[in-house]
Amino acid sequence: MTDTVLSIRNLTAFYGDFQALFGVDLTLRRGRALAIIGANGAGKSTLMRAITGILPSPAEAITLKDRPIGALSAPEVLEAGISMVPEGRRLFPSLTVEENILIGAHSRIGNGYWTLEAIYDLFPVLKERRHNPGTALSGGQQQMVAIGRALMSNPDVLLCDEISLGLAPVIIRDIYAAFPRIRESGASVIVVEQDIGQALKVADHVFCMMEGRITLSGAPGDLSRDAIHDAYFGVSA
Amino acid sequence: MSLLTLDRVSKSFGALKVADAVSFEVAPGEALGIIGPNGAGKSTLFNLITGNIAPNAGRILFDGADVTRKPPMSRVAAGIGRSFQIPQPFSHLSVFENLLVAANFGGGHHGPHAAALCMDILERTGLGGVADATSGGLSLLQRKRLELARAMATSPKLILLDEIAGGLTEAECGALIETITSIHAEGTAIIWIEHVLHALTSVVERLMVLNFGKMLMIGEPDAVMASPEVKEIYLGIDV
Amino acid sequence: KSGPIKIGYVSPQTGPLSGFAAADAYVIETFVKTARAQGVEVEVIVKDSQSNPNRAAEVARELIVRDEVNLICVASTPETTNPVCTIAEAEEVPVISTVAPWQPWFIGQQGNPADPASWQDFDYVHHFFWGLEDNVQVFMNMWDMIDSNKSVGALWPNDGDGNAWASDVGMPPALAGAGYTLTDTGRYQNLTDDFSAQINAFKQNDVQILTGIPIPPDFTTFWTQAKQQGFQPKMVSVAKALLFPESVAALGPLAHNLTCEVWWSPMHPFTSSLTGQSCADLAGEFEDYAGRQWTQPLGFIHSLFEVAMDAIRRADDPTDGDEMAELIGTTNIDSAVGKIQWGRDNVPPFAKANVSKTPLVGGQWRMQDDGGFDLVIVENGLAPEIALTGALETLS
Amino acid sequence: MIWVDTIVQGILLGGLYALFAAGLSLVFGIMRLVNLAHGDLIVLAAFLILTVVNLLGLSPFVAVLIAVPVMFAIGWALQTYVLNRVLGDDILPPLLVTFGLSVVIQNGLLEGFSADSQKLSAGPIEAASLPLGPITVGVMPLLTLISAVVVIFALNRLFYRTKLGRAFRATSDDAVTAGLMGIRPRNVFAIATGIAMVVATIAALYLGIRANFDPSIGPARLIYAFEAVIIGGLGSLWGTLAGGILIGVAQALGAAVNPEWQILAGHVAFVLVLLIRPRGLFPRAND
Amino acid sequence: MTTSSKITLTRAFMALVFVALVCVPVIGSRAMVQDLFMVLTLLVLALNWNMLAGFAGLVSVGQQAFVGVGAYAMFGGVILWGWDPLPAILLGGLAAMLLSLPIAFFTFRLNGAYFAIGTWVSAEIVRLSLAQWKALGGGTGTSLPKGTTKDMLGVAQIKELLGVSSSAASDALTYWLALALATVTLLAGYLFLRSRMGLGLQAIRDNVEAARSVGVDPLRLKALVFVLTAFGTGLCGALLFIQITRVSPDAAFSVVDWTAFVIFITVIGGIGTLPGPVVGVLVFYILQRALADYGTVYLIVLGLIGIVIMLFARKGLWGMFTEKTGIELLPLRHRALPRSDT
Ligand SMILES: Nc1ncnc2c1ncn2[C@@H]1O[C@H](COP(=O)(O)OP(=O)(O)OP(=O)(O)O)[C@@H](O)[C@H]1O
Ligand SMILES: Nc1ncnc2c1ncn2[C@@H]1O[C@H](COP(=O)(O)OP(=O)(O)OP(=O)(O)O)[C@@H](O)[C@H]1O
Ligand SMILES: [Mg+2]
Ligand SMILES: [Mg+2]
Repeated sequence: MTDTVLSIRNLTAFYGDFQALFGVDLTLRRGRALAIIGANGAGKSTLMRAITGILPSPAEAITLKDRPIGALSAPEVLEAGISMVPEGRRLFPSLTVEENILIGAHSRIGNGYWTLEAIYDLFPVLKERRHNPGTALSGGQQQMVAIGRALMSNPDVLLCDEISLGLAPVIIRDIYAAFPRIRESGASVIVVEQDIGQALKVADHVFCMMEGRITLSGAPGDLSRDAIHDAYFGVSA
Repeated sequence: MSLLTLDRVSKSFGALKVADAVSFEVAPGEALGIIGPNGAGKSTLFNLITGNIAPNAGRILFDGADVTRKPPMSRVAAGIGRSFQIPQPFSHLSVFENLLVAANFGGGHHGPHAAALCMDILERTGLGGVADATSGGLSLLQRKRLELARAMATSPKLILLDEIAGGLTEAECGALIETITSIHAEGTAIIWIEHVLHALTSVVERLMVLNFGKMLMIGEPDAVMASPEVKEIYLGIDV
Repeated sequence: KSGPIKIGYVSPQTGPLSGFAAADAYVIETFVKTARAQGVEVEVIVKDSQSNPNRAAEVARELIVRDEVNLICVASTPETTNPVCTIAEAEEVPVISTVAPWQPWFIGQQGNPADPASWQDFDYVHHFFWGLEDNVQVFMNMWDMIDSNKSVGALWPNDGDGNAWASDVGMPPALAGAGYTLTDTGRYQNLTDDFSAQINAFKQNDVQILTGIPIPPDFTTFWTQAKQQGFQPKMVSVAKALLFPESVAALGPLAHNLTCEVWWSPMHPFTSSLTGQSCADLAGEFEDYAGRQWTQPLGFIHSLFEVAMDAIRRADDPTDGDEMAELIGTTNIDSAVGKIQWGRDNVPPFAKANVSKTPLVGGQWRMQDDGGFDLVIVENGLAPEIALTGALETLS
Repeated sequence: MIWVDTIVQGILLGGLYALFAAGLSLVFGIMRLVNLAHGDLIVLAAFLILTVVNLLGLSPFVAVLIAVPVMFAIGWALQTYVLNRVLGDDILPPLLVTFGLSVVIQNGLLEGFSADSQKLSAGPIEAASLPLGPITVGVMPLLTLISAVVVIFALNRLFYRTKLGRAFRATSDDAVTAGLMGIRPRNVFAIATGIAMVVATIAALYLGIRANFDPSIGPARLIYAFEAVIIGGLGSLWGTLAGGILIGVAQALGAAVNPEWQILAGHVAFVLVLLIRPRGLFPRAND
Repeated sequence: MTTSSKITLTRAFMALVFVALVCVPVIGSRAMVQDLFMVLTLLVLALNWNMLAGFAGLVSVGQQAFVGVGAYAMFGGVILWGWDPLPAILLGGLAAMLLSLPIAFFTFRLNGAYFAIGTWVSAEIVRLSLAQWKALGGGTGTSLPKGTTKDMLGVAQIKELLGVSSSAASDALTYWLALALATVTLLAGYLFLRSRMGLGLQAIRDNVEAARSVGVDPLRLKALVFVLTAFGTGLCGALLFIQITRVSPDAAFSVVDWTAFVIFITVIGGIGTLPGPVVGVLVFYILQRALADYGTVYLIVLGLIGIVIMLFARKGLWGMFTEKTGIELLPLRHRALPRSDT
């Protein structure tokens, strides 16, 4: 079990009275990429929020390298080694591009593989725009900033929530082109995608969610389009 | 004469163009479906029509009047009802009260008549059993039904539905289609954004495809669905 | 005589005006002790107006309705005396009032202050203190002693005191009569942060004498700004702001040789009708008791109870409000603040039934070598019986 | 010449208001917290300086160095133990808590120091002045304005040039996402309030030297500070300075016409600016 | 016990309390009448502020503007135009309502905390302006002419009826007016919140965007509440100052007396609950009685209680009570109709 980085057991999550996750189980192994797919409102982002500590979860439900982290707050989870590219990018409008990237290393620099220079190397276009406000960039460039920002803490686990949302196919291709290097740096990755084709391309393993539950999982090659469709909508087309 | 007319309506958020000179018309009593990839600007289009956000350019006409600069309240009064993609119930009010607000203010109904109307809608949308429950505690499915019911309670001439069929079982989906069909049959015009295509195509008469804020095409559902372009950009299937 | 007599006492013991009430505890304690020793059972119910007129009205009602007091003594500023007197008059309860110039007290309680024809006198409330005309006279006497161009600048705020000073019963007519020219820029609000407008006007009109009745923080602001902006009058005579040693000390060296009105001091040659103490003894005993310097209200608050005691002694039934009110009106005693007698002719006819005037002199603050301040009496034109303790000096 | 003098005096007065407002602006900009107790905290700081002056016989300019860390600690503790608990979408709890705090501080000071007027004595410099062409300008008011500019400049440096400032801005933009970066919003807020109290202490120094103070004068000063912050635009520190100066000049001009209108003129200027620009002169783009 | 019998019981209880209160001047002492007058007027102010801040989300710290203008208009009516105080009270209410229009026009452009400051500044402007009204004494203020309250409409009749002094009769009259005002304010508040307007307000409180999308106009609704509460507050201010008999800008526009206390009352009792102000005013009264002689300590205690309530029990004492017991005295709920089918 030593190569298990992140393990989730029977995770539940609530927004007030409203239960959004019903007992999710999931295991991520070192150096792997895992994709989570599902329809709108399936609970994918909620799962990400629970992992990163934005939403409270039971202490033992989430373990990172055998350490229970369910009860930790968001900053503590980051320091433990999980960072996230949040849904909708969420750059800080008052910060420049460079500051947005630098703030990723505010309280953790991990093994130091990713530095400002390394990020500029990965996404050269950002270097030209580094003094612009983060929000003045195109959607794709903003997404690069968000990824760079998350990498700056050199996490063990990188969570990406719908990073292709609203981006043109060519840009999506550019962004996903960075993934091999990210995995090379030692980070394991979880990507959340609605774009099934994209998800199947990058991941070693796919989980499908519906209404707060995992309804299907397996290696991309083993999953038929129909099975995915069923898991997605709960009905056969 | 058309009920709703959009005339080269544009909207950007900073550098991001989410509506790019969109023009189309909806006839009274017509049902129009909208599809498009995530982030294409579908919900934004609804916000423009309802007045929750103001366009940067273009005109919106409803029922013969220019409503481009009108606030949402007066558009509701004129007959535009909507549901939100992410349900936004008045969470401290009961389900019944949620509808009552809409009937009182948006529909202009009062007294026992308003209450009776709300009860009727609750029955039709399958929420009769939870009428007195606090809406904050509803399940996702019930919240989506509440969105539909609340929009109906404003007695709209045009009702805007944003992804209300996502995540339903086959039976639930069938019931929903039945409700929407009945609304349609009463002469209410419908614009429906939906990813569950079979549900959508069983109701709408025309289908519109949106991509990067631009209207890609509009027409017969079957014809639209058959287009290879749609297959590629929307379904993500290489053809 | 019948059982314990209940006296209500109202003053601003907390809040911005609390400086006036510093001697309250001492005075009341000695009064009750002395009265008892003289065989009169009194009970004093003390209420705090919190420096708030609304609260003063409320506690007056409480004293009358709940505690059913036979007599009310009230002291210190129109903000406290007026609400209490207005209510007591309506409720027909006798009041002895002091420490507020009589014009804001009397005229301020009239429904229409602007229309003298409508003024009415009172049946139950009596006030003793000096009037604006006395203060004006004392100040002008001091100014007459120095060599100046007779150009006076005024700092009168838009509050009870300022409006009274600026009115027709206040300083302007007196100044005109005595050949002084006045620069009055208008009624500013209390707690103003900048007095450049006034300073500019004063400089422009070559003002050599400054007067006014500002609150202490405003005078500090004004006076430092005046120094900074090069306004150098020969004489500064301000009322209210320089009353208490604390506010003078707060000014530091800038307060040297400022002049003010003096209503009472240990140097006054009077004796208490209650305890037989001289003013110096009274002040000395207070300083021992409280561990702080004497203040001017001490004498007057003491005298409130002198008047009360005198009326009680004379009354058949001190609990009969009507009788007490009438008896107070016929008071004639030599008190620690001088003669107190209503109905004298040194007050205009409309007010003389309710107002008795006490003497007023002029003083100047002198900085001592140790940095402390002494109040020196430099003018006694209205009350020659009060001896001078120094000669007037001009600033700079 | 009178008009030039009036405007110059108004600008100097504006410096005082800006100094009152700078701490408020910082806290307002970072956590949308309206601190109704800010005026009373300034008065508290003034009493603290006074106590140090009296106990150790120091000049107020030295005593302030001792008061600064104490006030920082008070601000830090206040935020950590009280204010952090009430921050949120609902503006009512923080308003009411700081309102309660204002009443508590004011009356606590009354209990402790009585209502007597106090003043900090800075010696001869208080009355000193500089001739500037045709007008004379007080040294202390000039120092106040310069301090306001320096404080605002320093806060701006801190805000835009340091790691801490980056964290301030990020937290203010989006506290949840800042948490994902390892920033602890509550800590950031506590430090911000601490710094605001440091600025309040500097304001207290000048307030105490300029005029008498007593426990009850906080709110009267606070209202001008709020006006400066709001006119300047949420979170804009230079805007706050501009706002303070605008109020100061409006008051001076009003007074020059008639002292009755002095304070009214400041308030009216505030209303007029907001009628024309409801979000202030220099609003941040994303509010 | 069924819901309807519970409601009948509470209604009967409230009617009983009301009747008892009406009888106070007849059977109680004058002290009691005056104390209750204070309690009732503070209650009126608190009910109005609660409606604003608790239900309409308009956190005003400038309510003293309406108290003060009500008082000044009443004094103007009596002193300058020779009106009887009773119609002059009405004038006070109307003047406050009139004043609320420009204040709303200005402050409604500001959101959230800005709004609070805006109302405060507005009140200051009104205070400073009225301090220039020389006919009513300017900054000095003025008193009601001697005897005004004794000659008030109705005092003579009450005097005869109860066989008391004219001061006691005028106390009784103002007390009954305060009782009527408090009762009407409470009832009107209840009916308003039960009406479609109240429903709209609650919808706005939950979600403004959604409320607009079902046709609720937040601005109009809030403006309506603002103007109506200004009317109530102005009436109350006029009534209060008949009893105080003396008006000055600082007293009439006292932020501590007419807004701070009122805020504490509402917060302690339970902001955003209908019975909250009633509970709060009783607690406030008891505290004031118990601590009045300690001067500032009383204010410190009040401030601390307010802070503690906001930190640990946002819905105040009444909120805590309903949470523990589930009892709702004045339910605002709209029940669904019984289902007709099956
Ligand atoms: N802040 C919130 N408060 C209440 N409910 C929420 C909140 N955020 C999300 N939800 C609800 O939780 C459910 C799961 O939402 P989540 O955002 O996790 O879905 P998702 O799978 O990420 O969908 P999408 O593809 O739209 O991003 C949805 O029903 C949503 O309405
Ligand atoms: N208020 C806003 N400010 C900035 N950007 C916005 C705002 N609202 C929407 N967007 C952006 O506009 C784009 C279009 O959003 P919209 O919600 O209209 O998409 P959609 O077609 O409804 O997508 P989906 O199918 O996921 O619901 C997205 O990129 C979104 O991030
Ligand atoms: Mg999501
Ligand atoms: Mg959408």
